[in-house]
Amino acid sequence: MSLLFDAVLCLLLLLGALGVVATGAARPAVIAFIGYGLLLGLAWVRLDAVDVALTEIAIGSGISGVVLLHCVRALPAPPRAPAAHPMLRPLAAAIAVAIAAALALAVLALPEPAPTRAADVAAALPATDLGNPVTGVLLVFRALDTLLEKVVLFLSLVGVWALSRDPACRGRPAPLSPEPAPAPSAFLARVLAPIGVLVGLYLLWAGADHPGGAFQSGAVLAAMGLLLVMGDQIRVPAAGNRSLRLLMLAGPFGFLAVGFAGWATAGVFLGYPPGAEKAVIIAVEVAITLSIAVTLALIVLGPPADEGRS
Amino acid sequence: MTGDALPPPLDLSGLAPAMPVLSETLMVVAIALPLALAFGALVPAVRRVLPHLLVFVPLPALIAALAVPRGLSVLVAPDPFRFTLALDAPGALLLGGAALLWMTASAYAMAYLRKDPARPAFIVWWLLTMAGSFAVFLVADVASFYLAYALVSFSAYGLAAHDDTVEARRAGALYLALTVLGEALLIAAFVMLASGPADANPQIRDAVALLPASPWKTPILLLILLGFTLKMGLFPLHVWMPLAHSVAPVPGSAALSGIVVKAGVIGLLRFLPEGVPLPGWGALLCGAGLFTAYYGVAVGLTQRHPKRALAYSTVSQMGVVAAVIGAGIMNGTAGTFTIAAFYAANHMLLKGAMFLMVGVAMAASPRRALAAAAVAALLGLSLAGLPLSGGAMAKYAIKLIVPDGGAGVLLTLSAAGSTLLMARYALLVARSGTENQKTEGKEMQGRPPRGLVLPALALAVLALFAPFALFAEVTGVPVSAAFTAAALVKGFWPVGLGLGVAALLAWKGPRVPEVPAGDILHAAGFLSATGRTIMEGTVAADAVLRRWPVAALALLGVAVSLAATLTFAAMP
Amino acid sequence: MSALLVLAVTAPLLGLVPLFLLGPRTGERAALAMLAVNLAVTAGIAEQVAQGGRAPGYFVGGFAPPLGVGLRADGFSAAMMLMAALVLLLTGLFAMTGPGDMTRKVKARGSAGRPATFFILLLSLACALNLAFLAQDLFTLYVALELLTFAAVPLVCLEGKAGQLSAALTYLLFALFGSVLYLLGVVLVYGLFGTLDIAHLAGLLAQGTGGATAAAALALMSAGLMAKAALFPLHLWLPPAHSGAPPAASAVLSAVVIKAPLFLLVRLWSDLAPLPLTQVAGPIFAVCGAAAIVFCGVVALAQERLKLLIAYSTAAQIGYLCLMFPLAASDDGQWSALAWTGGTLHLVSHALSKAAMFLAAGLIAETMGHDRLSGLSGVGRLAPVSVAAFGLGGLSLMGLPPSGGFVAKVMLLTSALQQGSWWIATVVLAGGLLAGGYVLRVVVIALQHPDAGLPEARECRWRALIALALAFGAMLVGFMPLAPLPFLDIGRPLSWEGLLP
Amino acid sequence: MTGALLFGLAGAALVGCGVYGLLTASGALGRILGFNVLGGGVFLIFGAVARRGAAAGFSADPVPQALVITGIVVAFCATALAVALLVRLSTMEARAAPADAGEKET
Amino acid sequence: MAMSLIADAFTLVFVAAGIAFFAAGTLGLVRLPQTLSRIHALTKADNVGLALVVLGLLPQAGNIFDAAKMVAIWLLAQLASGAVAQVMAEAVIAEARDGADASPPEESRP
Repeated sequence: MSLLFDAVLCLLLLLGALGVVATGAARPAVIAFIGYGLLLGLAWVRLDAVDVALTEIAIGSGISGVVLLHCVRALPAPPRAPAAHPMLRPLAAAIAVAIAAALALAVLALPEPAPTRAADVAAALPATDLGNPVTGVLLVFRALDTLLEKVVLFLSLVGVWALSRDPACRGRPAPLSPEPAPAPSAFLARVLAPIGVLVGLYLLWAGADHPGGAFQSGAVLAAMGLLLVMGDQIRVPAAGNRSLRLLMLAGPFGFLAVGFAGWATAGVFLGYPPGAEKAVIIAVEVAITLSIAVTLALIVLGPPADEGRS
Repeated sequence: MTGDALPPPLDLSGLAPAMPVLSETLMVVAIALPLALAFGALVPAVRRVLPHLLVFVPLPALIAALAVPRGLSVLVAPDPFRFTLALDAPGALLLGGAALLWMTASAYAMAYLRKDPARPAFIVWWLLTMAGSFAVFLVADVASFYLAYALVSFSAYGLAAHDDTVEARRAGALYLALTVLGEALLIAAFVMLASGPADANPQIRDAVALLPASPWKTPILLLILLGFTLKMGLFPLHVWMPLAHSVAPVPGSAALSGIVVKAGVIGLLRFLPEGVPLPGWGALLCGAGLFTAYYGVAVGLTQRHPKRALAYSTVSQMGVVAAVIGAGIMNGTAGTFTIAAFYAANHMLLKGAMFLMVGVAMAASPRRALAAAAVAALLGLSLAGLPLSGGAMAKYAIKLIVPDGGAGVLLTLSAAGSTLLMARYALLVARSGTENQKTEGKEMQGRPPRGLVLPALALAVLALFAPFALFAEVTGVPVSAAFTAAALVKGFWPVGLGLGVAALLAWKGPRVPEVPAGDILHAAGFLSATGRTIMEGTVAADAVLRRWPVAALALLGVAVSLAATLTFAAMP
Repeated sequence: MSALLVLAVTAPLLGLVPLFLLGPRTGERAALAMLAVNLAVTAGIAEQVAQGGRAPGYFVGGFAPPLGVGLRADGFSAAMMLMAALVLLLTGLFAMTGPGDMTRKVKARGSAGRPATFFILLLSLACALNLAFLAQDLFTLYVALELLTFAAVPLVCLEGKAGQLSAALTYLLFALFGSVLYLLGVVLVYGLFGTLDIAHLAGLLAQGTGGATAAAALALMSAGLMAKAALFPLHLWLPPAHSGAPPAASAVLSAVVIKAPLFLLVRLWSDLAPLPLTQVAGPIFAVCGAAAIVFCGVVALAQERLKLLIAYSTAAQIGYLCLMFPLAASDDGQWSALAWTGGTLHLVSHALSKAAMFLAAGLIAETMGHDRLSGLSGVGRLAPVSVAAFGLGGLSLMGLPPSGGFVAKVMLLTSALQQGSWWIATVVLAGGLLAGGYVLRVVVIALQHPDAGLPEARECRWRALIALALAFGAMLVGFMPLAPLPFLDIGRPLSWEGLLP
Repeated sequence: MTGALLFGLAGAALVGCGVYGLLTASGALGRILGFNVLGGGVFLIFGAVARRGAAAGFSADPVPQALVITGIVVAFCATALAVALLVRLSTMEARAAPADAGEKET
Repeated sequence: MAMSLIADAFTLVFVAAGIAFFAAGTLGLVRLPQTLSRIHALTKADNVGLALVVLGLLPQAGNIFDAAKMVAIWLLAQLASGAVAQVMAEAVIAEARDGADASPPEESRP
């Protein structure tokens, strides 16, 4: 029975993806993409990867959707694109089908006693007294990847800010929508924001033992921030605002500080003090969540507008 | 007959105890002095005093050529680089000749370019070419030879393209293109050569000794011949020489035609095995040399400008040198290289003097130009081998190498040809005095400045009499042997024949149209056309390749083809 | 367990905090200090590798691979890190706002605040490069590649001109396409072997398991890396990106940024893949490399703008390294070691000379106000030191002594001829010819008499001297002996010997 | 045919769609969407691999899941940067070409 | 045993009803001509459908917290769809008004 549900879900996923790829116009493609993202979240739940499902829906289709819709609104009517070579579409379709078929064969040919690291994780997890193995891998076993991934997030914001014509990157980004927010969205912002923040903090706290964690709560908090901005409840924060920048640096450099502290306590970089692992991990997670929330929100808000211009 | 263990002509045995250290430092200073001054030119103070110093810079090289015992070598840099210098007979002859030409041409250049604003730049290129030329004659290991050869070739561009006219830029570009081609050919040959002996940067002598046994003997010899004959200007690789020599200022073309061309000669002398008969290659080189000798004369006769006539004369004379070397290595006769170097040195001095005389004539009134033409004629005849002149000594010496068979006859006949060309050159020099005497704008009505005349005459005297001093030492035969009645007659008939034909042609010869410089280059115009179409095609293909869909398809194509090949390979 | 490896990755990041919080001037000085520290750390690592004679390793967080992530510095990566650190430091000094700069019109063009962003990106580049050279885990290498792309793309469009933005967008999208293919390869490898640590994978692959899927994974990863290294025919983004970027940025992009994917390609095919597979894949890379050398060389000859000419020259010179694959993978030890050393020396000397040429081109363009070749005649008078730096850098590209390029070219030629692959030898020579063509074309134009009147601007002398220093660095590499370098063989073949129980 | 394998095949199909999108998209936005679909497909295959590796009490291998989370965040950063570039480029082109808005936009 | 039977029957009935409402909502979305009526159909039918499904699943929920979470989900869905419906409606009306007085509405993007 569940296989049937999976089959239908896969079919819907495929249709969604084709919808995204095949439509020429930008807006329907983005809307199809958001729908496809939600279906993808469902697929992750079916694959027993609830953390990933949360991340996919919150970041993969949620905030990405906002960014893409913002882009569609900013793009002028696309000029008559020069007609692509007539042979391009059939050739591309042929290559796409060939690659998909080859990959399918490869997936089918994966070795039967599937090689896995689950046993190693199970062996090493109790030492960190974390319940959720994914958080364990993210913050303890492969902590270097997560640390550098935070730097990637930080860099992409620096990249977005570098695009502003205001050289000092101190100004305030342009508001998301030029006209004032309609009343219902202001109402929604006022009502939903506190609940959302609560849900975000819950996700953060539950992350140690159950699905959840820094990324997902950061995304939810960022969404709530954006909702407040779009509902004109709070002003768009200026790029030069000192506390904002400190929050942004808290994630990557807080984690780095803990990593260096690991030398003193656990004798190895990014090692956690034996006995107090959980406390330190939670502290790191809080720092990461704050910086993710701020960075994601600022990325969506875009580069600071020029000083003179509104 | 001759060999390396030759007593140096200038016997400084009096300084016996300091002898090895002195001669080693002499060799190093010969190269280091011009190089240091070239970089010193960056400092304005040095730049001001340089013009007066220029004459004395080649002095250490001259003394080294005369005093340093043959076969002495000095290690300049420690082992991994092994920058070694060594002096042998051919090297010494060419080094001495070059030093003399550099000294006189330097004095001449300073007077010739007195009012030229770009003189400091010319001086820097002049010093770099000088350093490169001394280095190329002295250096003994493969990598350093390549460095010296590159230095002399690329800095000679500065001399050629000094006047910066449109034609000079075109000639300079062609010169650079062919030089880079030559470098590529030679690096391939040197890499194959150097992989013979064990260590990475072997001595040239050891590498060449292993050449006959090396698996790549044919490609090495082919590349070496191509690379060095390109510099010597053998047909069909000579196209750049008439262009470059005619656009360069007079002292520049004297240096180019006299010394830079000899880098190709010393290259052949260093990198061809001596004493090992190479019949096939010898015949090829000799044939090409002879053909070039006649071809140079034929095209030279049609030229209207004395410098271009001299350029073709150099092409022809280098053909003769190549023929001598070819004949020598055909049956591996000993002493070939020293005599070939002797002939080349003689040509160096004579050709340098003749170019300087052209400058003097162009700066003189018609009456004085005739006097200059007389000296030029004398130099020309000496080059052609007129008995009792220095050139005759050289012609006699090469007769010792080339037997009296077919090649010998052709060689002597070429002397007649070059007499004809020299007569034509003298006629052009005489005429050149008249037309552009006004354009020079010299205020002293028609009297060429002393700064030009003195060095030219000094070089002319040297060119005429130096071979006598060196003949005995080079060939081991006493000078008097060349003065026997039979030798005199044998030397005279080609020159006489040449003069007779010249007189006949001058009297009622046909009006032959002038062949443009770089003759077959214009026939090869289609080469540049195809080159341009290839370039446009590539740029268009690049534009297509850089479109997004094409690049994305290319990326997937690469991934798929790589996966396919690896899967078939991985399949047991 | 050498702590220096961790410092190499994390030290540059520490420079970001002052840059981001404090003003641009103090931030700039802190960044330069951090780049100097980075150079010191990489020199320490190189010295440690040389003394110890074996490759120092480090398990981050104390967890040994395959669960944790390991860092390891063998001779090859130590050499590359040293080169990258040197070029980044000198380029940083070049981009510093010098004493007379505030008044110059360059600063006035609204890039006063820009240097802070430039130095943030430069430090992130240093971190990404060191991670790419040290990491032994395929996914950590993916993160390093992404960090590299995210630091490089804003560098291209720092001045915000429309041309630069579209170049940056194309660069970002094509690099992302490449990194997704790389990630697909990593996924298949994990599906097959359950581990991402290169040493373990090498062991498993050597046993011949995996078959077609392993081949497909290696192919996908290689294709991704070739896309990010702009190897022919995937070079669509390189010319506009490298020529459009500001001088210091294009120097760093051309000299070191594209070297990381190339380095990973070499590591993939020398440490990870078994020898028989490498010997099959080697010729394909060699063909792409040869096509790059000839095709991009000819297109470089035809360029009308100086920076585009140098950018195409970069696209061509990348091909040289790919020629090394079949030569270094052959069985006879001596000649493959020579090809290996030749390839590395070419990487190092190309980095130094290309950085010098781009910095010099930047100064020339700034002095003359444009970089159209037709209008640059006689620039040698205005910017003599820049033209000298460009010429010396060009010397190394042409492969004339006494430059690093010459030593590399001789080594590649010797190895190619000894192993009988004549076509690689001819391509190396053709590359030298083409390089000679486009370098001499620029030098000749610069040394001619000026056709039109020259502007009265002068070159910024202390920046030109930095470019000259880089060019001299490329020449110094030329004094390496013409023999295989033992330093580069330390730590090969790859294994965690001694560190792993 | 277990559930994991089914989603693996779906992942392969999504990779195919992503490739088709990247090849045929005319504008940069289409390519960004294609890149995201392609990334989603790759992660889905990784999820299927994780699900197959269920052992030692976990219903799926946690290591690939952690990598996928990092991958999704990196993919988002890429999309955000690409969109910011695209928006800035289009506003500049719109501002640069108001004069000839009438005739065909060059 | 009887309790679970009744609970299952209860769930079956209510979930089926819920799905019927969802089907109606989707049918409305597809068939109705203008955007406004489509929004109307969607918000009304889907909310009731969701309420019925949540109600039907309450007995299946393990403990009280899960049940509370499902009800919270329903409440959030109500809040969100209500607010969003209003915003979209205002946007559609504003677009129609601008379209009417400025110039014939250029084909509004779907």
